[in-house]
Amino acid sequence: MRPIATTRSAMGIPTGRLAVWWVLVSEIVIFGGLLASYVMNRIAHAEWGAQAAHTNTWAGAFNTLVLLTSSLSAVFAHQAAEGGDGRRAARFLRLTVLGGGIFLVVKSIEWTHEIREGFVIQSGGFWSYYYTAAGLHAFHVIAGMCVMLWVAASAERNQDLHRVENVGIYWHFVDVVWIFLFPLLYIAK
Amino acid sequence: MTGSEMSHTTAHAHPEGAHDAHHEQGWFLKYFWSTDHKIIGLQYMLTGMLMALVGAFMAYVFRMQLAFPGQSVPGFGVVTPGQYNMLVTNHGSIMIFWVAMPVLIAGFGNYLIPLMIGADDMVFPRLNRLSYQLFFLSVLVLATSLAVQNGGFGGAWTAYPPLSANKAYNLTPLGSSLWLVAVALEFVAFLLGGINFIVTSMNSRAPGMKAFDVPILVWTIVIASVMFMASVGPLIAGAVMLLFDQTLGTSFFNPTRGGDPILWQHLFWFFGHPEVYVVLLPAMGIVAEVMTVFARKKLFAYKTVIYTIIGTAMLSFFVWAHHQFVAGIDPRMANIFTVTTVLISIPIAEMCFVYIATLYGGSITLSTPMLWALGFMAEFLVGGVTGIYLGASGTDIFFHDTYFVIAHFHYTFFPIAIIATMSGVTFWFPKMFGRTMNEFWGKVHFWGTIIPFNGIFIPLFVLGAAGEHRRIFDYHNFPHLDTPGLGMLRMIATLSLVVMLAFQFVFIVNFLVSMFRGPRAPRNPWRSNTLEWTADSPPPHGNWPVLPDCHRGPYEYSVPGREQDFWPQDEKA
Amino acid sequence: MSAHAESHRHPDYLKVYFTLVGLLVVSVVGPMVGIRVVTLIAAFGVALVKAYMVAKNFMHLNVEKRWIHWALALALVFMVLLYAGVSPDVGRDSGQRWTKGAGWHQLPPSHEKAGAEGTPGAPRH
Amino acid sequence: MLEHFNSAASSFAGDIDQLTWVITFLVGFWFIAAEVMFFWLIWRFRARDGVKGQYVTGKEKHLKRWINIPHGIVLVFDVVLVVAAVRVWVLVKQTLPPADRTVRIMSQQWAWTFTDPGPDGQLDTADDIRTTDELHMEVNKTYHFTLESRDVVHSFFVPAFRLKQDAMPGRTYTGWVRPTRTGTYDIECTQICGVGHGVMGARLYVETAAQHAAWMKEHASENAVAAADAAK
Repeated sequence: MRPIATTRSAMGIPTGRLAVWWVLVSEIVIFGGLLASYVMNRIAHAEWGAQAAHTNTWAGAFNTLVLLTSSLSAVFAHQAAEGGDGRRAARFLRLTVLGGGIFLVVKSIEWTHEIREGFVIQSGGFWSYYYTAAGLHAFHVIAGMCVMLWVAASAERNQDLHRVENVGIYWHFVDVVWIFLFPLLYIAK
Repeated sequence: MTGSEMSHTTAHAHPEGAHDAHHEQGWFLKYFWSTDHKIIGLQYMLTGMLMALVGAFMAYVFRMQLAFPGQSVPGFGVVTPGQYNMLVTNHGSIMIFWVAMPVLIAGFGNYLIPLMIGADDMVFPRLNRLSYQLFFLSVLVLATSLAVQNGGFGGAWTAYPPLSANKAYNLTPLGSSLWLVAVALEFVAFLLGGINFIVTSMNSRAPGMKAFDVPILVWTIVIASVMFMASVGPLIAGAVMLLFDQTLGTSFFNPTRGGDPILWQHLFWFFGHPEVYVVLLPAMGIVAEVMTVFARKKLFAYKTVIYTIIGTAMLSFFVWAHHQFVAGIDPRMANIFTVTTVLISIPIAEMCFVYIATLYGGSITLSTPMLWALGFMAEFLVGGVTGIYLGASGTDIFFHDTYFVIAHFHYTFFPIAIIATMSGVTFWFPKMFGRTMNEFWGKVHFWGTIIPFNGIFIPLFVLGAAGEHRRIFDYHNFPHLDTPGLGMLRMIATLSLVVMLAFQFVFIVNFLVSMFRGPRAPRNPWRSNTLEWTADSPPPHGNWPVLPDCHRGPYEYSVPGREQDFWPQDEKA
Repeated sequence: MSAHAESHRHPDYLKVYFTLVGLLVVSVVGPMVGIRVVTLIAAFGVALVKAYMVAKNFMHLNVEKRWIHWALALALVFMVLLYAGVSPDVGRDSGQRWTKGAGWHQLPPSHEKAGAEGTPGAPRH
Repeated sequence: MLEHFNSAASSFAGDIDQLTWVITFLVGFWFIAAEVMFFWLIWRFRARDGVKGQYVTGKEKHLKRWINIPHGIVLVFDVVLVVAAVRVWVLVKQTLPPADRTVRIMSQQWAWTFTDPGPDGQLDTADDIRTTDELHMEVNKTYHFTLESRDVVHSFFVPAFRLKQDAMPGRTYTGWVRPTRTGTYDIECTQICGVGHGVMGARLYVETAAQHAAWMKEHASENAVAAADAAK
């Protein structure tokens, strides 16, 4: 169903996985640019610490736990796909999507509280970065969930099982970004 | 899955009739919904060339305004200051983002990479189609941005905040946001395309094609894509931040509320400088292909060229702040960036020397593509050496943001986006359309472009040295610049531009007539080595009935002891 | 289709996971001590360790081709470079022959007037 | 080159002009050498009947020399260039000789406001002289200037001084200049700043001590009248 070009592997890495690594290179510099800007601003603005104190560390920590857990189920999906068990892989992928869903729900509750307290994106430098960075991350979570549902649908029919690993790598990256966002936005006060 | 992909797989089993099945699909599906890399490449190329006409028209309007200030410009009318700013802004954005990028990287890259490495298509054909569709969408958004209320964005292609961020300052609330969205969409399109180029070139090379058997053009497009990918990220983040500043009222770049406008400048130029090399490298690649063919010469020191390309690519990430020497950055940083900027002359000079050395011992035919390639070298050298005045911090104090800068970067960008592109178009035209372009009119077009080109930009060097600053719609307010002598120079530049634009119609007519009426082209009209010339002209869907193998490097011309002076890569030893 | 010579080398994912959760607890509890150095190490040092563990075990970088590491590392190096080049201007209040004005250290939100000078939407005179 | 169009009216203008010449000689040498070599090769190795191209890989020592030696020389030229450029940069942008007077330059869409300290030489006193789009300086006095912007990025460019500095909103920049030649010169805003960018010019008057004193006296009386009005 696809060109011969796609099946070649001159570099010794399957085409899909190679592409995911390059996607991650581009993602590193997108998040890198945003976070580098945030960090240099944060260091220069001692007064942002008082603003950061209004964030909910427990919600952030819980979300970290949720994402770590969803990453775990993503590797289980990969393991199942490697064993050729597409149905099992699809189940684990959907579990991962569920994790992403919980993450987003917690995030929206958290944001609702903050907005009610008057901390909106216009409320100053810290909040601008807070909502933008977390929002960009959440956008990646949503994108990952959509792709994962699509991959799960084909994995269930035991098709394109290699995609399970590829989407997993992307998901772990989203997890890693959150691992850095959590201390940057919630802990450093 | 589209029909094209279905028919395509069967094409491999290779009954001849399989290709015919492909032609039965509708005209729309074939040309607008195709996943074939050749169609997508041509889509990119033709869209880019049409945008070049738009950008050229804008240049015509504002040059006319400069030569004859306040008078009605034929075909446009009287230019207001706001329109003038809009025109220069969009001329710059269009020529870089919607002409140089799509034609050089996406156009030639899509068309040639699979053919040059002996593959039947890109590795992700549907991603490729999505890339073009996003690009096309960005064109539509850009066009919309010019048509909305209060007019298009006029804050220069660099879009420095607070001017770009605050509608109270730029007076174009819709235009500036739409412009930014268009640029961001274009970035995403090229990220998708870039991933495709990189992975295809890495993984899908013909059996036997080692890394150092890959044509220089493929190398340059891949390295350019990697550079684009590695540099554009911070600007994508910056574009989101600027968009929020514009529309939501955040304070990323707002100096009155804890932001810093200089952050945008850094994010922009961290991308903006590598971007110069992103478009330069594919141009150098095209020139390498054309020069070796028409000099019947092996490329002088192939590996050195690769290393200088990589060296240039790496170094170009270390020089960005030379665009900001006088922008309010810490003056101590300027010294570091002066050193790195001057250092970049090392790989670039080496690259130019190697290209010139390639001519040594050749048997040079001055066909139209070769004239363009040699024209590129001759003119690009001017752009290269004048860059030193700007990279050296001491003289940049004077030259920054004068017409000297404009002349300098047009001596680099024009050779890149027009001269090298023309070299490529005339060279690969027989492959793309199966017909040959007219040589005589090709040469008329060459001389009719290259002579007025110098007529436009040499006066601008002089104007820059006189202290004429950029983006001014009328110099009446500056007595030292409002002299008859400088006015005459402006007029010479404008008239040269009009002459040059007139000669482009020669190309358009030659292109269209040759496309439908030109003499049929054989498979390998230039007796070239690289794999694309072993496919039919134009190549069918799937490119080859049986994909070729590779047995040697791409530049084995005039090998002693062989009757023919070329040695195709797929020919068995 | 993915060629998996490494499939027999799956690490014990549960062990990795519980280590990660343990580290998460450290990074939440550490800052509660209130010592600046401890906070920084607990927050960012631990984040580095966590990211390393995820990349190594979950993304399987430990068995991936060497040059993939270099490509990812290069992207990170460019970000360090960006930081190094930009922070002397953005990350400081003043430098050689320049200082930032009062707007740089903005007031908390409650002190801000709506439509203050310079905010979008402010009427221009 | 620059002195042909704009008189060198500041103490460092000569240094920048000189640096321009140095660069012109250094890069001009390479430019001419490369172009001559290039066109000579095209002519020398034009296609002729019965003459095949040569097979040269670029690894031959005697040919590689032609690349490597020039390349080494480029490196030497680069060092000269960096040293010369940084020397001028340090002089103009990094040193700060003691000032005789300090003026304040405020930019906004689309005008320049200059504040001269007046007879007492102190800024922010009652005798400050504020002028719009008109800067008066006394020749052979070292001036410090502070540069600010009210709204967007502007750029303060005096071609005759060879001096340019962007005015960033939210920042105050301090620079120096020592006018050395009397006359009237252009001040340009070189950073696009909106619709009125093209009209954002100002005039610079470099005056002798006597002229400058007369100008100051005239404005000091204006100030006195204004102060008296305010008192009423």
